[in-house]
Amino acid sequence: MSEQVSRRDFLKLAGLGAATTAVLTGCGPASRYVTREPYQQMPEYNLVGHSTYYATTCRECAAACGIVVRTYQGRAIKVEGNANHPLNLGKTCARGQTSLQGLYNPDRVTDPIKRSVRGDVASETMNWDDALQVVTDALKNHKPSEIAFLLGTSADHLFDLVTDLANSTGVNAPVRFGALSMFEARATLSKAAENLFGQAGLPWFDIANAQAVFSFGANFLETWISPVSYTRGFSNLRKAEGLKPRGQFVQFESRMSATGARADEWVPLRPGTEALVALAIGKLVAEHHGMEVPKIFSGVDPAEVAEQADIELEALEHIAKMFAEAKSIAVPGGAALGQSNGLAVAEAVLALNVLADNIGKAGGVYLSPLAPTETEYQRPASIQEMKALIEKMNAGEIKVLFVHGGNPVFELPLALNIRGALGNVEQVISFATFPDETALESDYVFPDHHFLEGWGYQRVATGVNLPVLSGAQPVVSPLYNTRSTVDVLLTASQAAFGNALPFKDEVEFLHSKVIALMGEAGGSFSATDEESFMASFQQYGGWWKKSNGTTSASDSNVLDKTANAEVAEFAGEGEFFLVPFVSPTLGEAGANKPWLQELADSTTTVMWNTWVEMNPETAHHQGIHNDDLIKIISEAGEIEVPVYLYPAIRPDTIAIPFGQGHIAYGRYATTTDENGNVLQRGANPADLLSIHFNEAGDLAFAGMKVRIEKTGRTKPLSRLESRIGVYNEGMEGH
Amino acid sequence: MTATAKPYSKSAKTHDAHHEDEHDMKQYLMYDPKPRGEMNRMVMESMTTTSWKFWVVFAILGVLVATCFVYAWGYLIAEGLGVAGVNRPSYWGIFLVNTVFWIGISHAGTFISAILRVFKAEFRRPFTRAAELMTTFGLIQAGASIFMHLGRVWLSYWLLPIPNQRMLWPNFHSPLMWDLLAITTYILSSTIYLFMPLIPDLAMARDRSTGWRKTFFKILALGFRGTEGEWRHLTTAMNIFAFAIIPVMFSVHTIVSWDFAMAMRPGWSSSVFGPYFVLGALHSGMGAVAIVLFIMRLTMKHMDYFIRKEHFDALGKLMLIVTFAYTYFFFNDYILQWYGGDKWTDALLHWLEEGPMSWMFYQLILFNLVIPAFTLWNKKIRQTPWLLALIGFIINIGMYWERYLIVPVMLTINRAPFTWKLYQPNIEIFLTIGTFATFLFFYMLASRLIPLIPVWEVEEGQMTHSLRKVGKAELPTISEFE
Amino acid sequence: MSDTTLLLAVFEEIDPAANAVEKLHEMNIADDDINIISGVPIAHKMLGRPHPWTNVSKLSLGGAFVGFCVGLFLNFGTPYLYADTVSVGGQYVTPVPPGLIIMFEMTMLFAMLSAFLGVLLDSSFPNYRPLEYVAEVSDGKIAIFFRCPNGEKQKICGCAYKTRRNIR
Amino acid sequence: MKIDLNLVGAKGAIAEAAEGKWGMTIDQDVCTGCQACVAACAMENNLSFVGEEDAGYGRTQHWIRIERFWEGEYPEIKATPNQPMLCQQCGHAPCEPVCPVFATPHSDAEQLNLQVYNRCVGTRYCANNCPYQVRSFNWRDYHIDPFHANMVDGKLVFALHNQFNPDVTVRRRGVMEKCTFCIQRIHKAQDTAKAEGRDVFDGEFTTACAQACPADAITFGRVDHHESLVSQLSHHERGVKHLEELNTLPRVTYLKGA
Repeated sequence: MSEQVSRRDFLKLAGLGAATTAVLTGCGPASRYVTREPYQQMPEYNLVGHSTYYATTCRECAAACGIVVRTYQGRAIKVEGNANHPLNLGKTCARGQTSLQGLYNPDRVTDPIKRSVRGDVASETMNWDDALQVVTDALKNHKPSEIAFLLGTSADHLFDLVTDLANSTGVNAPVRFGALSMFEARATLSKAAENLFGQAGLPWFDIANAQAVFSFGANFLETWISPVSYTRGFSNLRKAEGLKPRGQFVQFESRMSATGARADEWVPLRPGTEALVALAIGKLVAEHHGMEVPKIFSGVDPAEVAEQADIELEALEHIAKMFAEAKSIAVPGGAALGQSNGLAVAEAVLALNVLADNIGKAGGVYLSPLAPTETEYQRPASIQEMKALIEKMNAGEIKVLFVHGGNPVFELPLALNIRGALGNVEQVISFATFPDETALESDYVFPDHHFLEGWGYQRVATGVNLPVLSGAQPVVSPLYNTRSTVDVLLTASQAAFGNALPFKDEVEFLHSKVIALMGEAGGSFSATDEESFMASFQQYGGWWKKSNGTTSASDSNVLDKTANAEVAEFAGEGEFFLVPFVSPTLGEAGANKPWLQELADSTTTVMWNTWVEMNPETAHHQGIHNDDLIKIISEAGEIEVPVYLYPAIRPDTIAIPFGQGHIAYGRYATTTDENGNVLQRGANPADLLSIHFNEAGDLAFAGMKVRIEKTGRTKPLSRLESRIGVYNEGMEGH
Repeated sequence: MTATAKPYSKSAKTHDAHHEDEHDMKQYLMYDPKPRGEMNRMVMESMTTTSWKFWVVFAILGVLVATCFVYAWGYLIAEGLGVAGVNRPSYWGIFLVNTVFWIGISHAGTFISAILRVFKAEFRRPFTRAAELMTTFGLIQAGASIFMHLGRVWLSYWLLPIPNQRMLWPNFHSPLMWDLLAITTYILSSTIYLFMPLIPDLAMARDRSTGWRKTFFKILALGFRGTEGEWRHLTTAMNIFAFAIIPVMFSVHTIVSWDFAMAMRPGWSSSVFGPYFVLGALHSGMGAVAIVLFIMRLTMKHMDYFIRKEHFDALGKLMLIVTFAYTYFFFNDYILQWYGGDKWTDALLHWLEEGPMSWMFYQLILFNLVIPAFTLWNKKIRQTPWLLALIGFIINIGMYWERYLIVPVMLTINRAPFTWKLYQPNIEIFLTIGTFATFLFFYMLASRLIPLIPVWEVEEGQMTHSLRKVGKAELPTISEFE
Repeated sequence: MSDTTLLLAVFEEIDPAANAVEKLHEMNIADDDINIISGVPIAHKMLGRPHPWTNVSKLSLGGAFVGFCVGLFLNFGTPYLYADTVSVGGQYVTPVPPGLIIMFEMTMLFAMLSAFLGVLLDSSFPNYRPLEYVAEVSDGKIAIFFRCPNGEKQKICGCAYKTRRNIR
Repeated sequence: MKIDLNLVGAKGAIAEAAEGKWGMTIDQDVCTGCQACVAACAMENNLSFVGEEDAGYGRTQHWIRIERFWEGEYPEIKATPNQPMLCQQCGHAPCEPVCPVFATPHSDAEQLNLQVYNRCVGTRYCANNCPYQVRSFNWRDYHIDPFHANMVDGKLVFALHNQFNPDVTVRRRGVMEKCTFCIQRIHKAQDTAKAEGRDVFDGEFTTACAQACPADAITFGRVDHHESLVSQLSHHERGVKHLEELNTLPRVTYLKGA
């Protein structure tokens, strides 16, 4: 332990050097970019001109990929995948790569600040002693039941700390939320697994070893649950090796996602019919095998389903034949679950896997193993649970709200009006690293370190059939006057509640949690003393079991259940189904990383903005052209978005990516007019979402119908692609 | 001189009146001689008589030069090419359009003075200087446009054929390097070629002016007197230049075309580009000469004596010939691309004919081929100065469109259709206005500072003319002194 | 020089000037002592004068040769001035076809530059010292300067049509 | 100096050994278009982002871009396989001879197209002549735009500059740039191997894009070592060179089809 603390100290020293010498000089040659590090401030084992690599865990989403950060003279230079890490095997996604632009983002909150008027950008800087006093007072002067914590989906060690705090002092148990978990409908998936297999948790789909993948809306190559791991699985699915043929991939969805774009068969079914289609396929497969149609599939008529789903019966039969003849796996996810019958969809699709007899088998569905230190799968809150929290806030039952890791003001549907609910909370304290919308609505912002500056661990919820606890450590010393939220809470809670959490600091807390694994057998490394164990934990970037830790589910009765064979209900009036989806490049919180903004969207190649995808035929009938700004009106709200004529979307559907539409969150997430006023960049489809839930309590975000209005204005979208070369614009005769 | 020939020299006036049609005579400068002293006076007056209108135009141009040329260029250098409209794939934009355009304009001067000199075309005499001035000033604009185009213009000396600090020489594989050498050769030789025939006229002006003008002319005249030796050296050198500058002229525009034709691109990679560009240059250059002559005649004193219908007529004929030749090469280039059937060239033709810039393509055909071909055959039109200038103007618009189509519009189409983007000019518009303003500014300045009519050449021409009686008619004959 | 006088005769027309030159020849005044100044290039034959000598062509030819060598050096010499040659696009280090262009341009440039240099050298330009000259020549008149022994001045003047003044 | 007559010639170019040294294969069948390679390249090579307006106008500084087209009409529409397009490091690079100042010569040692930033004067001829259109030009001083800076004690502080890779030059306005096959990594690996008295072994290092690619679509290595993975993949029956008919001898092999 002392070893790590001392290293942290000299990292701090190095960081001081970085902060003081990073000031750039005026004009001159290119060498002006090189800032130098004084030799005497280098860590003792650093060699000038040589890079040092630190293993840690990416927190850009909750997947918990292991990364190795190359540092050079006290600066983080490059993120690489941790090749040892079983989840991502050395690979990273674009969001992980650009996490450095979060670390070095010019819009970070550099000091603790106090805001006299919520929502006002103006604030005054505080020192940490006063800040700690504020937190202490907040904990001390309120009843524990009036204190609530709203946490993000990452930083599991903080979640554990607050859970411990809740257990020992009686403050409300922490609520976790992230837009990704909303759009992934994790609660639905977990509930379906519980209903069918008797165990809650995220199933893991071993697509790599399957021969045919049938995905019902799961955007597993983009942001879905663990995209890097699933992309590797997809890659292995596609690679023909020896006797293994190239695997087939069928995607059912109403709007071609980046995942669907890679499918061999892309089936644009009418939204809301996913469950029926899955059941019909089940029935056809059973008939193909000449077996008795299981009860769960017996309630549907494939011909009727084909008509309801707006697809050809032959196509359905063809797909069923594919399913029957190969080692198949069916994956539910994404917009298919975010509908009124989302749970039915998930159950029907999982039942297909039971029919394919692949549960717990290679190329099939596993129940994800519990991560080390975990006793049950702790899923993020569903929107129904968030609504309950907001109602508590509105009722004045919550006097102090601590917010960390998420940006609920931006991410939650506007219809939930969390901004108004915050108004009913006496004191809102944010630990945000960036000045996001939630921090703007807080009385205090006590900035946490960026994750590359802080300690921690992250549990791998799914993505690999091993239990993995991914370790995090600082790769650079903190750049600014920030402080770890764990340390803040430890100090304040000790002042407020005595020795409720008896830890000296964050590192000691981590130690207490991680060291429990030392005795476990089959670990990725072993050590005889605690210090070596902790050192290895940091060095390897975590601890995991070496052998398969999946639990085999019981699937005996699944096929005998009765399925809810109905089309989903859609809320609101209008001619278009609305499909909101998470931007594959930005994710939920990437909008403030300029390079993520400049990455071309995988399907539309749009950069830096929000668009609405519309079928060109529909648009032609409505007299709508590319870049026309249209108003989308739902029963909950309206937004204005420029049009992208997208050839691969149903004519009765429009789709909008989530990720833009910030009014705060830094200069790259917003725009400015010529007078320097901050304006919204793009639009936020969460503003359109009305509050309807599926049976699992997840928001039916894809269960809405909307109408559109032309505004007569245009907003040119920045695309990487050529409209001339890709869509033959201006060359109609060609 | 034959016995039947009557010399048309100064004394001719005193001869018994010929019963020639006076009106017809007025068409021909050579048959309407004035004493040299009178011509000198007229030329000097045209140079020194300046109306307030001139100064108004001059001041406006000066403001344009200061803002659209000097300031805009400074801004471009300070900010980088981002303020221009260039992008991927149109890495080259209007700056190179302007370069090609101005080099094209510059060709007329050389063509008129060198080729017509070699072939002893008499009508050239009064306007060779005006055309040569266009060459020099046009080349200045062309050179400036190249430098505007460079990403790091402050390092442009790295292009010179001298080694850098690390003894690295430039790359002579590069068409741009050939271009640099060719344009350098051309700009130096055409400036000297402008200057050498100017020396006797400068000496004339020196003898007829006072004050700062006298000093100015004295310095520029280099001490020329007109001795037999001086004339001999001068005319020898001028003959050498006349012959040498013709291949240089052809090489320059051919090499300019090779900047494009050497590239591995659809539309550009064409073996006919060399002559096509040369003819295009002459096409726009002739048009520009017509405009300049019209303006000179309109605005400058006594110019209606020197520049007459015969000159417009002859120029019109030349323009007609060039039109046909240009049409031939245009069609040649087009059908080659059209027939080839290459995927990318096909796409390019579709882009030109149906894309957003297709109006330019059709205007090109109308302005460069149709209008001149259907008007210039008419003698009345040719002899009407403002009409000829108008046709010259239309041709120049058409030729500008041609270069615009070749550079940024053709650059849109390449072998990577994912990158096709349309080019939209930005600061280039101002800088284009700036180059035109600078050209006119220089020209107006020159019209006040140097004799725009080569008086000695006109006199030489008049001396060589005579009328020869054939039957009842008297026909003009021409002989050269040499 | 003191025993000679410089005389000037100015003529409006070529024919009288030619006659005057003929008369001077008859008076044994050598061509070298006659200097004719005119406003247009009058061919030597018209006045019965010997062919004037000029170096311009020769200099130009020499310049052309120098230019050719410069072109040769630029294309075929400079790439070998480094220890390692710089290769581009798989082309020869010293390719012939582009070399022809370089050599052509350099030849023409140097030929023309030296022709101009020849004019300057042969005519001693620029030269701002006062020399025998009358401004009328640029009005188209023909001036004949000639040098004669002091004693024959009167005789010549008597023969000449007109005498304006002598210089010096 | 002795003039090697083999270097003087009037006939066509000398064919470089068709294989080259370093090469890459990209399996288009598994590329998901996730943009991780683009982001990794940007982070490794100090690429500048250009902002919304310039990006839409065709001024992005991507050294690698992922191209996709469409086939068919709805509902039988398919996105074509993603085609990551980057500098092909041609053996006969059309970009090389046209540069008047030797700013983009061919490396005989590594058989790569070099881009010498500090020699470049910005004629942009190379970019015009690149059939793959993979060169990007620094239209502005994007990196030192004051928009990215914060005013600290009266000085502009660019926090993002802390992330610059010290092994790669930061380019300023007026300079052409392009993919270098991460030549800084090549040199580092070679230096390490040389210090240890051995050869660089296959897979010892790779380019930033290949390293990040979650689908493992990109493979990099020595194409002239026949036992190397990239060499074997590039001789795969699915291997296709882009615009091969131009005789540019590209070093990137695309694995097409399935």
